[in-house]
Amino acid sequence: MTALLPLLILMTSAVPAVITFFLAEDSHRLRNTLNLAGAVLKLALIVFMLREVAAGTVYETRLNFAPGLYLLLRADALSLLFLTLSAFLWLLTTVYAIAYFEKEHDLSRFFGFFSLCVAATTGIALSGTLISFFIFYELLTLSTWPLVVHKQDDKSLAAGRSYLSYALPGSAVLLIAIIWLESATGPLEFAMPHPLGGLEEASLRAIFALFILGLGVKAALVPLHGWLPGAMAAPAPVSALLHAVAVVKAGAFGIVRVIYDVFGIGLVAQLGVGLPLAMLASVTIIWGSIRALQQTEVKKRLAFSTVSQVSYIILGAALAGPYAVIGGLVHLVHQGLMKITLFFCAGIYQERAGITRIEDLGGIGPRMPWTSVAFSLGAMGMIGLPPMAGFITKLYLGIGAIEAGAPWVVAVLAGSTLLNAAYFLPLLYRIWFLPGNEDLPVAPAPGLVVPAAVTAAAALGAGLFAGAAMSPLGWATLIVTREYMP
Amino acid sequence: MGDVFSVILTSAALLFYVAGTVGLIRFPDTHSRLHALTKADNLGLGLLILGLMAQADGWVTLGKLLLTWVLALIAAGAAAQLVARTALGDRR
Amino acid sequence: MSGWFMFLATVLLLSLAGALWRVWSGPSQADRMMAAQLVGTGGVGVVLLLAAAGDWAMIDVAVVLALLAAFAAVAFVKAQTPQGAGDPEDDADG
Amino acid sequence: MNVTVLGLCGALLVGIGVFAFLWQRHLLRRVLAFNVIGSGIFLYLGAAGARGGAADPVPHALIITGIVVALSASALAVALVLAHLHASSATRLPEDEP
Amino acid sequence: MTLAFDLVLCAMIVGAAICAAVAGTIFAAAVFFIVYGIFVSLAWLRLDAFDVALAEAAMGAGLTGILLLRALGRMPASEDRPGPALAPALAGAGLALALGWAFLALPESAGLGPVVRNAAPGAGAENPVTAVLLAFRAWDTLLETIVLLAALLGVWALSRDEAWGLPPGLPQRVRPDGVLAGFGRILPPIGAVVGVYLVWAGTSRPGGAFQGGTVLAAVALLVSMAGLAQAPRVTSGALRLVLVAGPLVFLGMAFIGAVLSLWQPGAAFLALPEAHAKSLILGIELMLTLSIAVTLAALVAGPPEDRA
Amino acid sequence: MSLILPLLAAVPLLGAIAAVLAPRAGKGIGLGVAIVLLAALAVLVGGLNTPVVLPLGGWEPPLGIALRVDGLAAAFLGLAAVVMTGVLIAAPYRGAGREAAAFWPLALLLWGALNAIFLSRDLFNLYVGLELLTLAAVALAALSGSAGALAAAIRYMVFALMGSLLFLLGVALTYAAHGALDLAALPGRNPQPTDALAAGLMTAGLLVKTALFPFHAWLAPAHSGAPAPASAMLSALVPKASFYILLRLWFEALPDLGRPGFLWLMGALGTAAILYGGVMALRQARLKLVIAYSTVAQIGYLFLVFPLAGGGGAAQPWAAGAWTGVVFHALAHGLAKAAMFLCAGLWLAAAGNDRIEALRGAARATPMAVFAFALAAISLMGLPPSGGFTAKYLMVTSAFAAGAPYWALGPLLGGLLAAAYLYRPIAAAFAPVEPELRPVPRGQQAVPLALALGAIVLGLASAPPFDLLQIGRPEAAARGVE
Repeated sequence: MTALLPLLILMTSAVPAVITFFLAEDSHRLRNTLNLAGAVLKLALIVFMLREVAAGTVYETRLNFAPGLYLLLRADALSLLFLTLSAFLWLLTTVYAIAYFEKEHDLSRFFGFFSLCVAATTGIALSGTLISFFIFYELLTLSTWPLVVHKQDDKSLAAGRSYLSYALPGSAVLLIAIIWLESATGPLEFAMPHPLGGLEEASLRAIFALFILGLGVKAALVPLHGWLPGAMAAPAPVSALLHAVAVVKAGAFGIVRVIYDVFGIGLVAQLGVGLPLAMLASVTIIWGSIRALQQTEVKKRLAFSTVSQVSYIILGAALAGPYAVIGGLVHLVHQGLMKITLFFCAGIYQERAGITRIEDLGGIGPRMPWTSVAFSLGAMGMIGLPPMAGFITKLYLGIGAIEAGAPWVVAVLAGSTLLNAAYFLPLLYRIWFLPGNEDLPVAPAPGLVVPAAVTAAAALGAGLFAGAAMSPLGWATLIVTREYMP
Repeated sequence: MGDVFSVILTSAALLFYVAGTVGLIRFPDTHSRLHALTKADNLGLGLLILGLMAQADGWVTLGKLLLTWVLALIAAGAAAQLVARTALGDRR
Repeated sequence: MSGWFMFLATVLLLSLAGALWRVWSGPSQADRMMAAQLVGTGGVGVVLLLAAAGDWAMIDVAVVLALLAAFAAVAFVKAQTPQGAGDPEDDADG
Repeated sequence: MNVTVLGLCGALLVGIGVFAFLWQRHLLRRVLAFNVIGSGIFLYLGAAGARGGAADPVPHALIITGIVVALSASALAVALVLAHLHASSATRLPEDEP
Repeated sequence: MTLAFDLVLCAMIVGAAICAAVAGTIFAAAVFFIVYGIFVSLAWLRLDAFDVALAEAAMGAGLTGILLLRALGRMPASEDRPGPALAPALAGAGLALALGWAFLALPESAGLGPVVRNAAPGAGAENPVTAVLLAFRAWDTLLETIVLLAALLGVWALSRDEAWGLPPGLPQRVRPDGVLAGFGRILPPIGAVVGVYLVWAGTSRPGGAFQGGTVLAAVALLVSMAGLAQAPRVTSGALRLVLVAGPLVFLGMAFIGAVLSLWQPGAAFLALPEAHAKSLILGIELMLTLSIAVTLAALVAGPPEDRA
Repeated sequence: MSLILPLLAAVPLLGAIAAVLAPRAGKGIGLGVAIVLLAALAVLVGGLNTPVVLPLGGWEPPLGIALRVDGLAAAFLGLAAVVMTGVLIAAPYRGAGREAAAFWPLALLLWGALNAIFLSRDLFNLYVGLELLTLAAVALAALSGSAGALAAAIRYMVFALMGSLLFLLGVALTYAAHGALDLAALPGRNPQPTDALAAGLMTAGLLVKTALFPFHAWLAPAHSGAPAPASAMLSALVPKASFYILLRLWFEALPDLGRPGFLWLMGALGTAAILYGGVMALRQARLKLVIAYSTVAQIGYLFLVFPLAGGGGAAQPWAAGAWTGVVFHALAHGLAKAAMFLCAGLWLAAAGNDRIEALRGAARATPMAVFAFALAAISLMGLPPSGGFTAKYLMVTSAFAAGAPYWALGPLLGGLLAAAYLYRPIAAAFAPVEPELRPVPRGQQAVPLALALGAIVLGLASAPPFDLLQIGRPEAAARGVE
């Protein structure tokens, strides 16, 4: 069982994906049942695993391809952090997507790739070696493209093209980095400490840079973020998935893995590559916020906000102090919960009220109260208002920065918080306090609103109950105390 | 005895061959060249075969020698006629 | 004796150079083809001489050469008729 | 010595054939050049096999096979050239047309 | 004396080859090629390769010449404008020099002659070349007959759709009492006898299925060119059966060996039982000859055509 | 085993003969041959632990010819069997018309020639096999009878004949120097000064036949001008045969002749082919030309085996995979390329032409074919999880391990180029228009899908083929060509 559980968890999304491809277009019920069942089953397995891993069990599945090339699925605490997030949000996004696409075409294709995308994310979370990580990372790229172009209009096709033209060279660079490193050391497993002494420092720095370059594309580090805003052309559930769970998180998660499980913080400090990365992350945080401020469309503004917010994770990882790491890791979850809420809501505004531009949001609050409350919670979390989840992140990051001897980061955090406020508060003001077009037809949509409400509540809960052992913060602390800073 | 016979006849054959070649080179037009050629050709090969018969190592070889000659005669004769016909119409 | 035959064969072969010259200079296609005929019969002669000088087993080659030399001429003649499928006698007369 | 002459003759034939094959554009002439190269190779091989005094039958068998193969290839090539001529009124490849 | 002969012969061969390569018209080049083939078969005699000389005389000079001449008859006279000469000349000269050097640098003969001669009687053929072709390297020979078949299928595939199902080549028109027809009546019987003789003799003397088959193919072509008999249609089952009979029998015998080998130690794929090897080889050769003759004739005749 | 090897070699030939006799039954005969061969291969691979040698007719080399199956041979036999089975199922020819009467026997002859080459250990026999392959391939390339296809077939033939002659010349020289034609006999020979020339001539001939840049000019027109099932065979299998002989030659027969300069040249030409083929594929407007130029590029990868597995890198423990990686690439490319050409054939039939533009909306009209094409594309790009990725991984790893990371450039850039040129047809298929394609039955789309899945499965389950390839792996593939 311990050897099969990770594979089983992967299969809970991979199998529905494959079956869904072959379903007839109009077999809605079967398709929905299949996907929801997969999501629920997966969540159940993960909950079981969470308890066991907290108790110290390690789950491993190994599949041999060729010498040096094997797939290792391994559930450690960090895996589970990402895994739980993705499984939880997958379930909600599936519910949301089923409601969103009531009368759409090509749904078998959509849900097939959707599940495949989640399978890839699961794989990324569970990967125990660099090559396993890479394989799922590529699978993610490939399964996301059909989702991005799902509408098949010129805009989404252009977005898909831009996505691939960033992602594929990024993966090529990542592959070079992996192979360069492993050609000197042999296959690297995340779990073991590995001496990288076979390589010179200059080579190691170059490899590190290649890793950041390759992973930074998906993590949307400036200046590699160009694909992300365009990908907004995708349907709302896809944007939600892209921004909160799958793609950008995969990049950020990869960077965390590289720093902590491949190089190790000792070596990162010795090579002196942490600081430049922290600075790059800071630049991204500020730049993303500034660009978000300039946007007039809701989804575009959210997209640039993602660029900015994801880099908190990288910043935390790069600072490499206990508090900073906890802050970064917990933000992996927090940002996911908050951002998916925002995108769910933006999707509802667009679908049910036809609103895409910020200036049209006036007065929507009272007319779509549930949605707007959820949206507001998400936005406040992003700004970092206590007691929302975002506040916890920023608190830990700030303490961590000082602890790591980089007080300038506090300034970055403060600046970013101001900018966050600057681009979110006017929205909230418009939603709740400005009068709007009363004639807009507003259709009720429980299938859409419920997931948004749940994620908003979760974001709130993650902040309120941050002290609990199984809260995101508790889990991140567990990771750091157990694995990185024992 | 046979050897002398062979030498004389084969020498004569060579002469005809050479004559045929000279004719082929020197005669002015296609038809006279053809004429010289067939004569020399058939006679040359005929004499040669006759001369070599004395050297044959058995009846089978003798038969094959004769067969060769017959074939050459038929072929050369018919071919020359056909070629001549063609040459009539050949304006190239 | 075989020395004499070799000598004859050599001279005969050498004389065929004249035929080569005719193939080169033409001018008509019939001229070239006739010269090739001469090389054919000359070749048969050379084979026979070689056979006499060495091994009579070679004589089969002479038979085959004689047989096929005629075929080449027929093929040539046919090739001169329209589409290569007529009869030169008809086509030349008419 | 005699064998060497024939062997070198074979080498020369290969050279001449290769020259013609690369130089000529008319497709039938290339078929012809192909045959010259082929027979040059065979002569070369045959002469090499005859150097020990007694002829080696293995090259002879190989050469007979080779001649048949060359004839098959030539026949297909000629048929292709004729079909191409029929379809496009050209005796060369498009890129070689003047 | 023999050296003088060889030198003259080589000069003639090379001369004919050069002329074939550079002749001003394609027709002249084709005639030079026929002449060249005759000279080359003389060279084979000088190398004591009688089987090869027969094959070269029949195929190289004979059938290939007929093939080229027939093709020329179907072509418009076109000017030959070769490409630039320098690079081809350098390539040709370089290759010739390298090969010439290699010939001189070769070690003392390293052939398999003695091995073959020792093993040949056991293989059922006194002619060592036949032993190599039909026993030691029978797989080559089998593939070679298949190559012929492949070429013919390729040629037939080039017919136009409207002409598919007609006999190979163009229908021939011949004046019944003309020279051509007469020619076609006299030569075939002789040719057939020669062809069959070559096959029959092949097991012990120079000759064999390929040489004999080629002669018979030439005979068949002559019959067709002389308009004496109409070739069967390309779709005809009988024609097709004859085409494949040789390879089929060959393969069949081979498989019998393979099946026998399951319980009989000496048997193997492509192995003939030693006791019957000689008669089996002759039988296979006769079937092969038939197929080779028909295939070669059809190859030279070309794809089926209508008069359009 | 003594029955299986002859079966593999001769059953396609028997099938071809049967198809000559009964043209109407061509498809049935072809499928029968496929079943027999797949079964024979299954038995063979199942029982293969060490290389199996069968001297034909009981005559041992050097007198006779021996067939031999090792892991490499089994892998290529398997590739041929799978691709040919797919092609024969997909081929639409019916009746006794010209095309049907030619296609079935020629396709089976092509298969027979491939198997004969993969099994043979004798240089001259390989020559005969190559010629059989060439004639069948040229005839198939000309099958449509259009002026363009005929010109392409002639060009193909001109190159192929030149290649055959060069190869034959090298074989002749080898026999003259050593009195042996058997590959196994050559490593133990007395080195001669002519060996390098002989090897060079054989290599040059095989390069022309494999269409390595700059001998590629014939490939794209011939492969794109043939009917789709024929293109699939021509592109997926035929160049592999001559490459296979190159592998045998350099890694088994003459490993002592390798020189750094030669190895480097092969690698450089391979890299040039990858880049050139990729750029040319990017510039084509017709799908079949894109796929054909992609073959030019993909062939380039194969030649990285020389510097990677042949050079100093072979001494590195991680580089032993280069040889295997290249073979993997050949297999994966074969499957993927066959799938692509079969897809192209479906679309050509459905749209009337093969312009990329005509594919617009195909994702809706022929979803399975588009999916198959995309899967095949993934393998060609070398993205995981696919056979193409496993191959790329092994190659790139050994490039780094050998301290020559520049050889990794070709595979990596080639992958990106492949993504760029294959993106266009896929994006066109997703275009938001009502498709103008005539509907294509699902059954027909299933064949390319199965082949493309094969390319993916080769990556997902690469352990069994990897282990298979280690059976009888030439020593030089681990130790290096000197």
